[in-house]
Amino acid sequence: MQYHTPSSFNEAVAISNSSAGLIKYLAGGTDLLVQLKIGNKPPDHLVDIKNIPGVRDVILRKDGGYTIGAAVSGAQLTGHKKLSNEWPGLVEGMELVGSAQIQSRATLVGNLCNGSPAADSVPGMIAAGASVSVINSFGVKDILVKDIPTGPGSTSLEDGDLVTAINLPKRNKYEGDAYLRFIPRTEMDIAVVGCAVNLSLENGVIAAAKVVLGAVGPRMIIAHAAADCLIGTKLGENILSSFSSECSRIARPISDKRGSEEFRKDIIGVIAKRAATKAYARALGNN
Amino acid sequence: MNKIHVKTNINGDRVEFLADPRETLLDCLRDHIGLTGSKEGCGTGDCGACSCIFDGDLVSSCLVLGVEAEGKLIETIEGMAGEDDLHPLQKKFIEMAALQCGFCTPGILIAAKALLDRNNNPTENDVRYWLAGNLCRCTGYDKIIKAVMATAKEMRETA
Amino acid sequence: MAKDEIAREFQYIGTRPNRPDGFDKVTGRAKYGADVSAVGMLHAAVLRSPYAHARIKYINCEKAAKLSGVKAIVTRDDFPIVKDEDTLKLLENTIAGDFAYYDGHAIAAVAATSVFAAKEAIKQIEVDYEVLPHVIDVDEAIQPDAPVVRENAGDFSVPEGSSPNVASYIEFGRGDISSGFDKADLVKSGRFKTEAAHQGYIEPHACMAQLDHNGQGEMWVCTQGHWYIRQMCAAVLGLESSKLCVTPSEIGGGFGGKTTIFIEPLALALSKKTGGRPVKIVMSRAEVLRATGPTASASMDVKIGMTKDGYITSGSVEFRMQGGAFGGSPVGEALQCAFASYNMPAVHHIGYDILANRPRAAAYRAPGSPMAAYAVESLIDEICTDLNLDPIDVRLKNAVKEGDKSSYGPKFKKIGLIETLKATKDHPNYSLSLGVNQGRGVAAGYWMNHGGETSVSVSLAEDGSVNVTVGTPDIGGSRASIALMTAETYGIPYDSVSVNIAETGALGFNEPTHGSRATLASGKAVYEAANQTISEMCRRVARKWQIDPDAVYWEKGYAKPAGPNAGDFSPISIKQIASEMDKTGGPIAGHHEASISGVGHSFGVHIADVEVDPETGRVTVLRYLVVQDAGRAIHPSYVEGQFQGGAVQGIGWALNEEYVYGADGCLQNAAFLDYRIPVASDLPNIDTIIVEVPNPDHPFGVRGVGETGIAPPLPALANAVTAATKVRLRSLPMSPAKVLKAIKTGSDGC
Amino acid sequence: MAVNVYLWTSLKKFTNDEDRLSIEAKNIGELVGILEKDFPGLKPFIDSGISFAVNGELSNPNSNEPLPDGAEIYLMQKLKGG
Repeated sequence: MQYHTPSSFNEAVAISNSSAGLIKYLAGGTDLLVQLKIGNKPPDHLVDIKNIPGVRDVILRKDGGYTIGAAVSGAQLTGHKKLSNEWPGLVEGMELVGSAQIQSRATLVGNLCNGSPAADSVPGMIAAGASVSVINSFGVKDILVKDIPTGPGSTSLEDGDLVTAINLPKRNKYEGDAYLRFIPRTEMDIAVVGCAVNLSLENGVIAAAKVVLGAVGPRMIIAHAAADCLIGTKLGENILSSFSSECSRIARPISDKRGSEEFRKDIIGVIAKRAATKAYARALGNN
Repeated sequence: MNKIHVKTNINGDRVEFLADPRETLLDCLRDHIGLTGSKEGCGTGDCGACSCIFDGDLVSSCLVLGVEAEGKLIETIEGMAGEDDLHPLQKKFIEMAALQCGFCTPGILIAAKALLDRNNNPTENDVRYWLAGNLCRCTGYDKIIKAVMATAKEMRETA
Repeated sequence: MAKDEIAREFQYIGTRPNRPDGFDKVTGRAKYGADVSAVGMLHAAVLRSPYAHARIKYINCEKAAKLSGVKAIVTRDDFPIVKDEDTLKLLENTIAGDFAYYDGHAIAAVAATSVFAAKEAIKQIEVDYEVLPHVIDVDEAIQPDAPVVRENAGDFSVPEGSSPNVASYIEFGRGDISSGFDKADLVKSGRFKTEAAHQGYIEPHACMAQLDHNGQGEMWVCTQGHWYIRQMCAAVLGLESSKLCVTPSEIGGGFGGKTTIFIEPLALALSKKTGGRPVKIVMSRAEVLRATGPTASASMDVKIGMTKDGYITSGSVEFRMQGGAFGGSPVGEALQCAFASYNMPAVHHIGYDILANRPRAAAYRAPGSPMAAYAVESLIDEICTDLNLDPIDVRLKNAVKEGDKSSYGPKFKKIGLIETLKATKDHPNYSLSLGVNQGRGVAAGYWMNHGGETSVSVSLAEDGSVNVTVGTPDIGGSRASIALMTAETYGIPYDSVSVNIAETGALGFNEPTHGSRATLASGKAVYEAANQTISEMCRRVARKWQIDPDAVYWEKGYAKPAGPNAGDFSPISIKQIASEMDKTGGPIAGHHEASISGVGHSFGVHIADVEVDPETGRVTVLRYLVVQDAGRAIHPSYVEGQFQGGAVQGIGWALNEEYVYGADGCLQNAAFLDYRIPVASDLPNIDTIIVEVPNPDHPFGVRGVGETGIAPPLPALANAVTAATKVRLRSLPMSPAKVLKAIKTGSDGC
Repeated sequence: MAVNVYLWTSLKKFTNDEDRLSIEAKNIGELVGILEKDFPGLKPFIDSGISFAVNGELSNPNSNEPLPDGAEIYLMQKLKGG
């Protein structure tokens, strides 16, 4: 394994182009190093992008949205007061990844590129309508986060693609998001199910809703039909109940060591209901 | 595998070592520098026994590569005590019997110090969640949490 | 002597001084198993079976041997042929012979110049496996069509016609159980199941070993008992014990799991093959979970009869426990603990030790007792609920006391169950009101404790300070408790005592720090050894004063004349005696060797308050109280620590810890990520009450305290969850999925 | 000097269905010898490691401590601790 520390994205892409064998980019490393530890074959070339200027910056763009550098850690996001106020659901999704130790290193981009259907930060990014900036030898491109995961451990990114940043749209008044997951302990587990909800209100009525379910399918599920249950409502008890059932119906979980299909289908509805309630309260409060 | 010459700073000392790029920072601390106070309980970031401060951030040193240490400031358990005296957390852990086997203790002390450096007035819940990444199998955490809370109080009072 | 000592006021015992090894352990200086290296040291890795059960047709190491840096490879062929059955089981578990019996079973080991080279080499070893049918579940293992784990594995105790997977059988009891059940107003029965749980020590097994061609060797190892390691390594390698010097490192937790061998003989065999180079083996966490011993899984039938005013009339149990591929589940211990808290006119026990394709069970804190407590205390709780009786009152009515025959036969001496129950009832936690979805559970637990083979020495330094040398590794503060007892015996300051844990050559055989024995047994032996030196000091002073040795007595660090008749002499301090010892007869030292008896049984009672999320089945522990009889708390902080640690291990076992096997018989959760031991944020404070009913057979009244605390949490939490949800789960762990299903369907989880 | 020896139930098949024996023995060592001689079926159990509880106190099989008259002796499986 050869270790590289490029000082620009172009240099990183050039290294990747000129090197033979398996190439991996290193930001937080909290998934990659675990893979190495459990005996997976190390990459031939490891390209550490943390020396590239700007990769650890959170930038408030002129259009009111955010650009979050590829190596921005979870702890940095949590520490960013304005971002946390505007996108609490997205931030709390990232914050749920691992321990305080992991938070110092783990990144949104890493969590996304790892391709796990149970990744805690990804439902929130999809619900937010986030995109990623990608650079490769052909140039730069923008891809919606929702289009990145393709299945367990796989993404639509191609060899040589390097994600440089996450882009969040502008946050408006009376919008709010939330992410909740279910784990057996209080910390340190992988989500058994997870759900992000992002709502826009008009006069207290839900005008737009995005609902993304995690860990209940081979990739994140965008639950359009469940979101439709919420639109035009103020989230009463009956609405939540039908929303909850709809989420359970949409979920396509498998049974594995972390939970059975039956259990996941049961509790995704519960978690979704609670996430919607939280997102709604936040949207109301965001005036 | 070609080794890489890494120049870094550990507990205030300039340190150089040759690292196989596959080696973790934990491997390098223990095997190349001889600092065995950081422990490997899992190697996968689940137990916190290898906790170190890496450029001001609390990390699991098993999830950092040794070669990433180039030019960084690293603090380990071996650097926690002052020249004349233990750190207040170290003293309080001994006084309040917050360790049994002692294997998780270095990691917990480093993590607790990182917390108190940020927040000198944490709630018990803050401490319990901050230390959730540090497994202890002996104590049931009770005395650890109490020792951290007592140290925070004492440090606030003497500050 | 003993009883007078118990009655007296103590100067040091019962205080909470800083532990002697505290400084080393908070500064990172303490050396654990993986913390040493040696010049020329090689690193080893172990190849493990990827199958739950397979015939090993051949192993080809040629490719691996040719790799750069590889210095030695060992397989079973490198070990001697062993006849003795127990030794053979140890060896088979250390390294597979013709069969791999479980996922993770060691097949070969490689020593190389780096960890990377060793790991690469084990990938290059070619093994031809013929995969065989496997069995994992304890009840399935005794079905008529179950795969046979090992042929002819049953011992002489197994009744004819039993399943070939029954390794041993035991039955005992007394009284007429059926007429006992006839006298009951309510008889209930139920089947309860528990999953295997791992000790979960944070320090993986590690050792560094060196062995030359003459069979002379040494080893540094994290273990609870280095004489056990020496004995077992010598047996499986055909070495002479005394030629192997085993030094214990500091130990990062054991809980019973570090009382046997795993990697140690491999390191020695590899070293021998390299001409005696030191070889270090450090297990990964995955190896620890796959290949070291968890405790048994259990399936248990219980039947109990009670009168409507709360007296138990009869009880019977049949326990089936799976202890891995070589047997050795703690079913006998479980049976002894099952009804030990109760004075019952009729009781009957049956136990089966059952084989399955799982790692060989090792001891885990009060082996067997937690499962037994889960089954019996859960059923008692059900009966209390049905009869509308207070669970502590019922236990008080039936509690054993001094002179009662235990459920397994022998009479109890002075014990403290009644005092423990009363203290529990008086604690405010028992009467706090609970909210919606909340429930309270109470349960008792027992461990008989163990004394065991013990050898210690004590020596006086020239300045009057004292060195104590013991053979029980300090796993949770025993240096402090032993120093306190030594200080008390001499009447010298705690800080003047140093406690050293010696290697195997320095003392006679010592059993490990197990069975709750370190403070109890080493303490008792140190008391004896210290008194030898006190007698010697009195003799020397008597000679100086030219009076009879009997006319000199020892008090608080001084030799004094026994009374006016002895003469008018100024007391002489230990310091002065020590400073003159070179002129009065040479070194002053004492030693004591014994199989320690008089262990004093320890009972505990716990109260758990929980809240259950009715929509997800998640259980949150709101409050937790441990009450236990310590006999005498030498260092109360570390006694509390034992109570709290045991309770939290029990909480983990009850709620989320379990071995998850795939259909292929392979362990799926071999990491702390998915083998879910409790984290700090899962728990409330663990409140404790130390009850002190001194053990009359210990000079300071000590009872072992380490183990009992893990037994009550399983039933206490089960009873609390039932109180919160009104449904009874009969299988552990009470993971959210199981609890939710029980709430929704009334299923008992079995 | 008769002592009362209590056996666990599954040993009864080797002792003519008796789970309580009255035996003349001065110490445990002698008792073991008598048990092995009179009831050969017990030998493998004794050889595999067994404890003797004498009036509630564990004793080892080779002990030559004198047994009190009428002592209550339970044969017990050898225990392991954690």
